[in-house]
Amino acid sequence: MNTAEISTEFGDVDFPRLERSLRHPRTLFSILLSIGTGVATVIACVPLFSVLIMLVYRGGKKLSLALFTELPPTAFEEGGGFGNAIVGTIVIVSIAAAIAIPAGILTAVFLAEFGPQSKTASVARFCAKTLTGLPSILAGVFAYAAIVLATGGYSAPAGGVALALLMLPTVILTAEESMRMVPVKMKEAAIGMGCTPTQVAWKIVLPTALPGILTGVMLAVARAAGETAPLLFTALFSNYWIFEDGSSQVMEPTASLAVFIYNFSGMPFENQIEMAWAASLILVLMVLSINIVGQIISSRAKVS
Amino acid sequence: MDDSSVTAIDSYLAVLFLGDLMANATLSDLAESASISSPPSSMEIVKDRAFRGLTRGFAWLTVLVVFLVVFEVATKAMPAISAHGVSFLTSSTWDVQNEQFGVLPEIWGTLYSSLLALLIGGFFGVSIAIFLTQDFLPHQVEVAFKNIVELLAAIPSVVYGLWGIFVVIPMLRPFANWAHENLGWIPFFKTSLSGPGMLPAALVLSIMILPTVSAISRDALSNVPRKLKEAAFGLGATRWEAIIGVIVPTASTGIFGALVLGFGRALGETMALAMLVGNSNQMSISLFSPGNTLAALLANHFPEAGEREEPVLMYAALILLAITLLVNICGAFVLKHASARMRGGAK
Amino acid sequence: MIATPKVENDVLANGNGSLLLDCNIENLYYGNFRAVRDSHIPIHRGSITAFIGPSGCGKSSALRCLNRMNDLVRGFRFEGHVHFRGKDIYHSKVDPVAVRRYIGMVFQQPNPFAMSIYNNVAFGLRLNRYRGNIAEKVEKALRGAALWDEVKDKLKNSGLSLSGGQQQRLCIARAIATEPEVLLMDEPCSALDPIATRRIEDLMQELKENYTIAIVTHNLQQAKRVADRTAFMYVDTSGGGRTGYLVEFRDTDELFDSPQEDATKQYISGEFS
Amino acid sequence: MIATPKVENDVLANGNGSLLLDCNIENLYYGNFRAVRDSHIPIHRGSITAFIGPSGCGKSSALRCLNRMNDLVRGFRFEGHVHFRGKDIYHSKVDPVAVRRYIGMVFQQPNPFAMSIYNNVAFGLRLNRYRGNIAEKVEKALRGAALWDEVKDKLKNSGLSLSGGQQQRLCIARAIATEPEVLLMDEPCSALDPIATRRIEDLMQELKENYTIAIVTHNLQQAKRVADRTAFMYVDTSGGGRTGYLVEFRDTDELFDSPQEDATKQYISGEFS
Amino acid sequence: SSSSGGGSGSSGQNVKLQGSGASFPAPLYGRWFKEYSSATEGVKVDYQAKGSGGGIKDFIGHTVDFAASDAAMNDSEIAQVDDGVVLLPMTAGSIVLAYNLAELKKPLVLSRDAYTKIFLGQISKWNDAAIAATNEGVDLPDLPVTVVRRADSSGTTFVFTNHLSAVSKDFADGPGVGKSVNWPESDKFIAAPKNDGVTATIMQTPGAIGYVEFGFAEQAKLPMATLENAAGKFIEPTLENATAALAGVEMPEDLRAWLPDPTGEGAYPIVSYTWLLCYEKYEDSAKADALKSLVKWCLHQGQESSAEMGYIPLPESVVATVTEKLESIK
Ligand SMILES: Nc1ncnc2c1ncn2[C@@H]1O[C@H](COP(=O)(O)OP(=O)(O)OP(=O)(O)O)[C@@H](O)[C@H]1O
Ligand SMILES: Nc1ncnc2c1ncn2[C@@H]1O[C@H](COP(=O)(O)OP(=O)(O)OP(=O)(O)O)[C@@H](O)[C@H]1O
Ligand SMILES: [Mg+2]
Ligand SMILES: [Mg+2]
Ligand SMILES: O=P([O-])([O-])[O-]
Repeated sequence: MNTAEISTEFGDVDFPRLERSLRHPRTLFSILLSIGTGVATVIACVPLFSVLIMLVYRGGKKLSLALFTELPPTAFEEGGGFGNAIVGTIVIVSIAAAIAIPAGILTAVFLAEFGPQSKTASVARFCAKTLTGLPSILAGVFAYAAIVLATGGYSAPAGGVALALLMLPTVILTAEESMRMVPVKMKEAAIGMGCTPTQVAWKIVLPTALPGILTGVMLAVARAAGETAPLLFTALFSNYWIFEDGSSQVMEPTASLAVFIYNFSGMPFENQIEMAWAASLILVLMVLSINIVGQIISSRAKVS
Repeated sequence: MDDSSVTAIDSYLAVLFLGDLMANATLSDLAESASISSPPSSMEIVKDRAFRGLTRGFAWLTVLVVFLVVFEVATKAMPAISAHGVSFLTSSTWDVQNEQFGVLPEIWGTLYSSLLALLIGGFFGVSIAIFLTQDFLPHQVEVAFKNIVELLAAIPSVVYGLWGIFVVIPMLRPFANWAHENLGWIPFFKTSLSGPGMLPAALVLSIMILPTVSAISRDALSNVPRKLKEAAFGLGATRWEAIIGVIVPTASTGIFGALVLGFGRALGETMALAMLVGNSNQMSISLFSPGNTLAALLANHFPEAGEREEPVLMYAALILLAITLLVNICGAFVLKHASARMRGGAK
Repeated sequence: MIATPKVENDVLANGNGSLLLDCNIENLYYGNFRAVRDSHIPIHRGSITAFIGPSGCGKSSALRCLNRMNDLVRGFRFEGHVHFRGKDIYHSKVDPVAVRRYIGMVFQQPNPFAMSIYNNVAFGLRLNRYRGNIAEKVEKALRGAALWDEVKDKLKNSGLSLSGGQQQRLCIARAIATEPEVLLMDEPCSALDPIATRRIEDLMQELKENYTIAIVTHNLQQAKRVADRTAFMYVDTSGGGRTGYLVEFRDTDELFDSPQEDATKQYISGEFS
Repeated sequence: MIATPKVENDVLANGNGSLLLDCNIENLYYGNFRAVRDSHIPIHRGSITAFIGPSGCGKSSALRCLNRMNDLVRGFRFEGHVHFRGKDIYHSKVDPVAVRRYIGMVFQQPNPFAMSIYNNVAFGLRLNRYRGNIAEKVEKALRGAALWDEVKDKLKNSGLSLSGGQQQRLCIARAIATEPEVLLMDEPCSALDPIATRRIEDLMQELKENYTIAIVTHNLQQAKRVADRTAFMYVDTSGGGRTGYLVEFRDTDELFDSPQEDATKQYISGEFS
Repeated sequence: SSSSGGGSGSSGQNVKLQGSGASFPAPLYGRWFKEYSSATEGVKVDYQAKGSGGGIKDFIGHTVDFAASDAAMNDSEIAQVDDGVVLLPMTAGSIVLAYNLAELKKPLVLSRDAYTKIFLGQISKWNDAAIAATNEGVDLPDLPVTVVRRADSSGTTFVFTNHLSAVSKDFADGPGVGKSVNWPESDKFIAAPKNDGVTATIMQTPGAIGYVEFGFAEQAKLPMATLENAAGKFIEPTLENATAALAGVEMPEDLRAWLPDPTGEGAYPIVSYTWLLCYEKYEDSAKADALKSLVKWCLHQGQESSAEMGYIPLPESVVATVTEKLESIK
């Protein structure tokens, strides 16, 4: 019968061999690759755990409420905290996010929806990609020239602008990518119902692309929260609270966890170094919690 | 810069920009009273135009920002460009006293460390992305792993720098010494590892770009239509035959984009590199030799640069931007050809 | 063998309604590829017009001209005109968005939005700022699309969680919810079973009293059953290209009973018992 | 109203070939949702078996059990057995990949790969390390799928550049290129025009001589035309769920001419003229 | 003009002084300013260690109220400040050669010849004759010498190269004096940012030697080399020996006193003053007053904590001169 003919053609015996067998090179190959990627994934997690263990081990023992309520200690001083740096980080990163996220998403909407093939888009896309390679220090230098020198002093908004510059390309590019992934047929359906391009973007594309956009935003926020170099030129640091006695000193030098870690990890004093580790741990935990919140938002959005 | 000309999608957009409300009014006159349908109200049209104008404005804002940054850097670099010219690219001294400057070792170091990082980080990043999208693990575990990897992005570079010094270098040292002694004839192991150097820098760098690469390739992979995967499986492909033959090629533009983005990040990384690369004006193929990168040079010298050094540093920054630009141009070129091939428009 | 397009003048004159949508495609290009040529298809109010023909002959392309859906395709070029109530919808001043509010569409492949079933149907109502009872309209539309019983308990579930056939019916419900003046349907039943198909066909007959419907179908029986007039398109492979064109357009009964063109005869006789 | 499954014993005994694929679905779950229950469908060598039934009754689910395609769905659980040549393909030692190598599949929605037309068809051949003349096999498969004439000049173009119908025929070509022993087709013609459909049907008749085919279709005429045996599935909505089950499975002629169950009768009488 | 003063904004009484600059005295300043701020109602002093050069840049750019530097401003820098500059030595410190040779039990003893050669890249192994000569009976390892230097431009480098250039003509003609100099090129010369970067790299690299501020080496428990001074004596880097180095220095009118090679018998050879940079005129007189009282506090109460933290307290005479100079601030 023909079956036999085909079987020989494909180098197989008459009766089907259905059993999983390692002697099949294809099966073996598949299993080896699976193990390979699994191992690669686990290996890639090793550094993370190594860093995290280092953080937990070195920073964990300092954890206490005082870290959140007290000001940074000086040399040979015991105790102390970095409450002002936590508040400062939140303020600076919020300013940066308030600039970069809307700007980035709106740009991405243009790139993905309104004029994906236009010259404007290709120029803007190209610029966004160029920005990804912008050394963080240059973002600081730019914000220094544009804001610090113009306003006459180091300030939280200057830091926010510098960080926004670093967040912007990540937000733009990931948001664009995830908006492009929205199935064309879904957009077609909306257009076919007489949606204006804006309505298509708002009602279909943005909600559908939300999880991807959030991934990008989280990456950007995480990066911004950990950046030191640009803040040294813009927000500097402060050993005092940004909000105190009911007044705010937003236009003053502002503390941030990243600069705190940078300063204190380099001091020759035990207490300071431990503080730096504790601050790193707190910073990572803060980013983690933002991440979790983002994920909850995106999974909620998906259901409704 | 007028882009209303070429494509149909643009004319589709242009109609609203040019079209007057008259046309809509006539159509609405025609509307049957029975119909629920109503033409877009003038409010909707105004909103639509305003919003599209707004997004276009923001797109230009991005361009403007880059232009301003480049302008700022270029004007500040001008004195150095006229003073040092092309020799800046080919010489390798950095002597503030005698005003002799060259960044050849830094250019080499930037490319070398970033390529190494891309090689390592790219491999692991894409592997992770595959592992986390192709149903190897239960969904919850996938999400947990994804979060763990993205957490890597949250760690400040300074911490990476410290981790590199206190954990990575001591771990590498025995291996490096062994490689140098036994395999010293291989150019990569030519020198012994003193401490900071290319390999530790590239290793830490690759971990720093890992989240970017893996998160974006993950998105690209998970967006491959399920039906394609089913088609491959239906033909009797093993999981990996489907992944390699169909899924990865379909997601390849996204993955490539992730790699370019990761490479960009690696080129511009500052603090951790300044702590780990050794900051020495060396140009060596050896993995263990200390070196320097443009970003580390900037980080180390900029905060205290005097009048003489600042323009030179800006010149170096300009070169770094140019390298990034070049990488992106190459990336765009490759992508264009690859996706054209995939769409198969022409022969 | 290749017949020239032939539009019976009396169809224009003797339609059972006034001329609502006058489609005259001289040439339709995708980039350099001419997909359709010389097809004049006038569509009358309150009628159902079917487009039949072999795969790739440009039925979908022609249909998508009628509400300017093709504007979205890069490289698309259109020569000719489409008059909706005497106005050329391809006039440069016309807003394609407004056109599509009046001329709704159901696609070949189901394409529900990534939102709940209820919101999928309510989408168009909200878009058109409908002020009445939305829930009522949603139910009506879902019933009309023969989907109500299956989804009434899970209106909050995502539209994407339905089976293929259910998804397509959801899309039909979504399109008819706003009661557009003209409804374009590109093989709306190709993913449906006969019972659901029959319900959709009945629905078309109902809608036809107030609305005008154009449908692309592969199912000649379906064309016979529902359409008042049928346009038969075919592919002209002379000259190397594969350009679709209108062979014959006339009352359905006439077309099936006494086709005038050889191509039509052959195609129809290939019909299944 | 709801009939219990009824498998005619003589079908088992009197098939025109030996029992090749014995499918017995006791329960089929997606997560907590029971999609199919109690369906025993023995498939004989060299025959064409059709699955009919209303949308959502689990035809696709049942079909996809036959080559373990459902394994890819998260939350999928299967109770029962599927014997291929007497071996249970759900046995823990069986490699689903090997199963699919013998039991090919064509899907409801065309799903060509983002590669050239040629490579789409050659994909399966390369996968099986076919050593013969690949180009020849590709041509043969494309001819078989009634697509050769349309694409012979553009084999290097992407499979995605074809129209929906052409894409589906490409997918059929891809599946038959490796000449599997059993071919599962999930509404393969729902995107095709009658001529192409007829060619595919003819092809099925040809293939049937050497291969065994199971097809899901909405088109009762199609089932009548091509299938030797037909399984009618229906949905049991008692108890709140929507569980599909096998109502009747017998020779096609018998099923259409003298259905034994009320549900079958009703469904078939809804059939179109 | 400086707007970063808190005085400009809030309720009249409150004054905020913002400073930035050298990292070398930063731990001491941090402590002083915090103690002073908490002791003084309505005044807040803040300081950010970004390096001497950075401080001078800020000072010229008027983005701070005062700055600090290990290398006093030079004339061209001073010329760029319209409001005039007052340079005030606040404390002094020593720079040590820290190394990583786990095998050694006793502190390493280095002659002038040996350590200049090390930093000129002319000694490649620890068991080199030049080192062995001053370390008799010590079993020096056959390890390569890895030199760790500052990667950033820094006052510490300035003071150290200033000393080396004073000691060795080869060094003066080669790398020379500067906040960053052209060090020999070799894969055994590694640069690290800031004092702590150098300290950490030395700690992690067997066979490494580098120059860091005394406090960093001490806190990190790194061994420090005993160095030969101008008088030919081998001096350990202790506080007394460093204090002795300051003893013989004349303070010039502008208070820019350099000590490239102190001459005293028991003087540790590498020491330096570190300066506070203030404007001559402040727009806000409250700021000027606050700054003056701050400096006075540091010169008196403050000096008590200097020694405890590893810095050299100012000699009485210098305190008097500085106090006098302080009055020129308006
Ligand atoms: N977006 C497009 N870009 C380029 N060519 C296209 C595009 N859409 C369709 N075509 C081509 O135009 C021709 C007509 O396609 P169309 O989809 O209108 O045919 P159809 O009659 O609807 O076919 P089917 O019955 O398969 O849906 C085909 O040759 C097709 O390849
Ligand atoms: N992957 C899945 N996850 C959850 N439920 C599913 C899945 N696939 C199908 N179902 C559900 O299982 C039931 C049977 O679906 P199936 O696709 O098998 O029906 P069908 O008879 O093929 O319908 P159609 O004719 O519309 O294709 C439906 O209620 C459907 O909603
Ligand atoms: Mg079509
Ligand atoms: Mg199905
Ligand atoms: O104090 P410095 O950082 O300039 O050495």
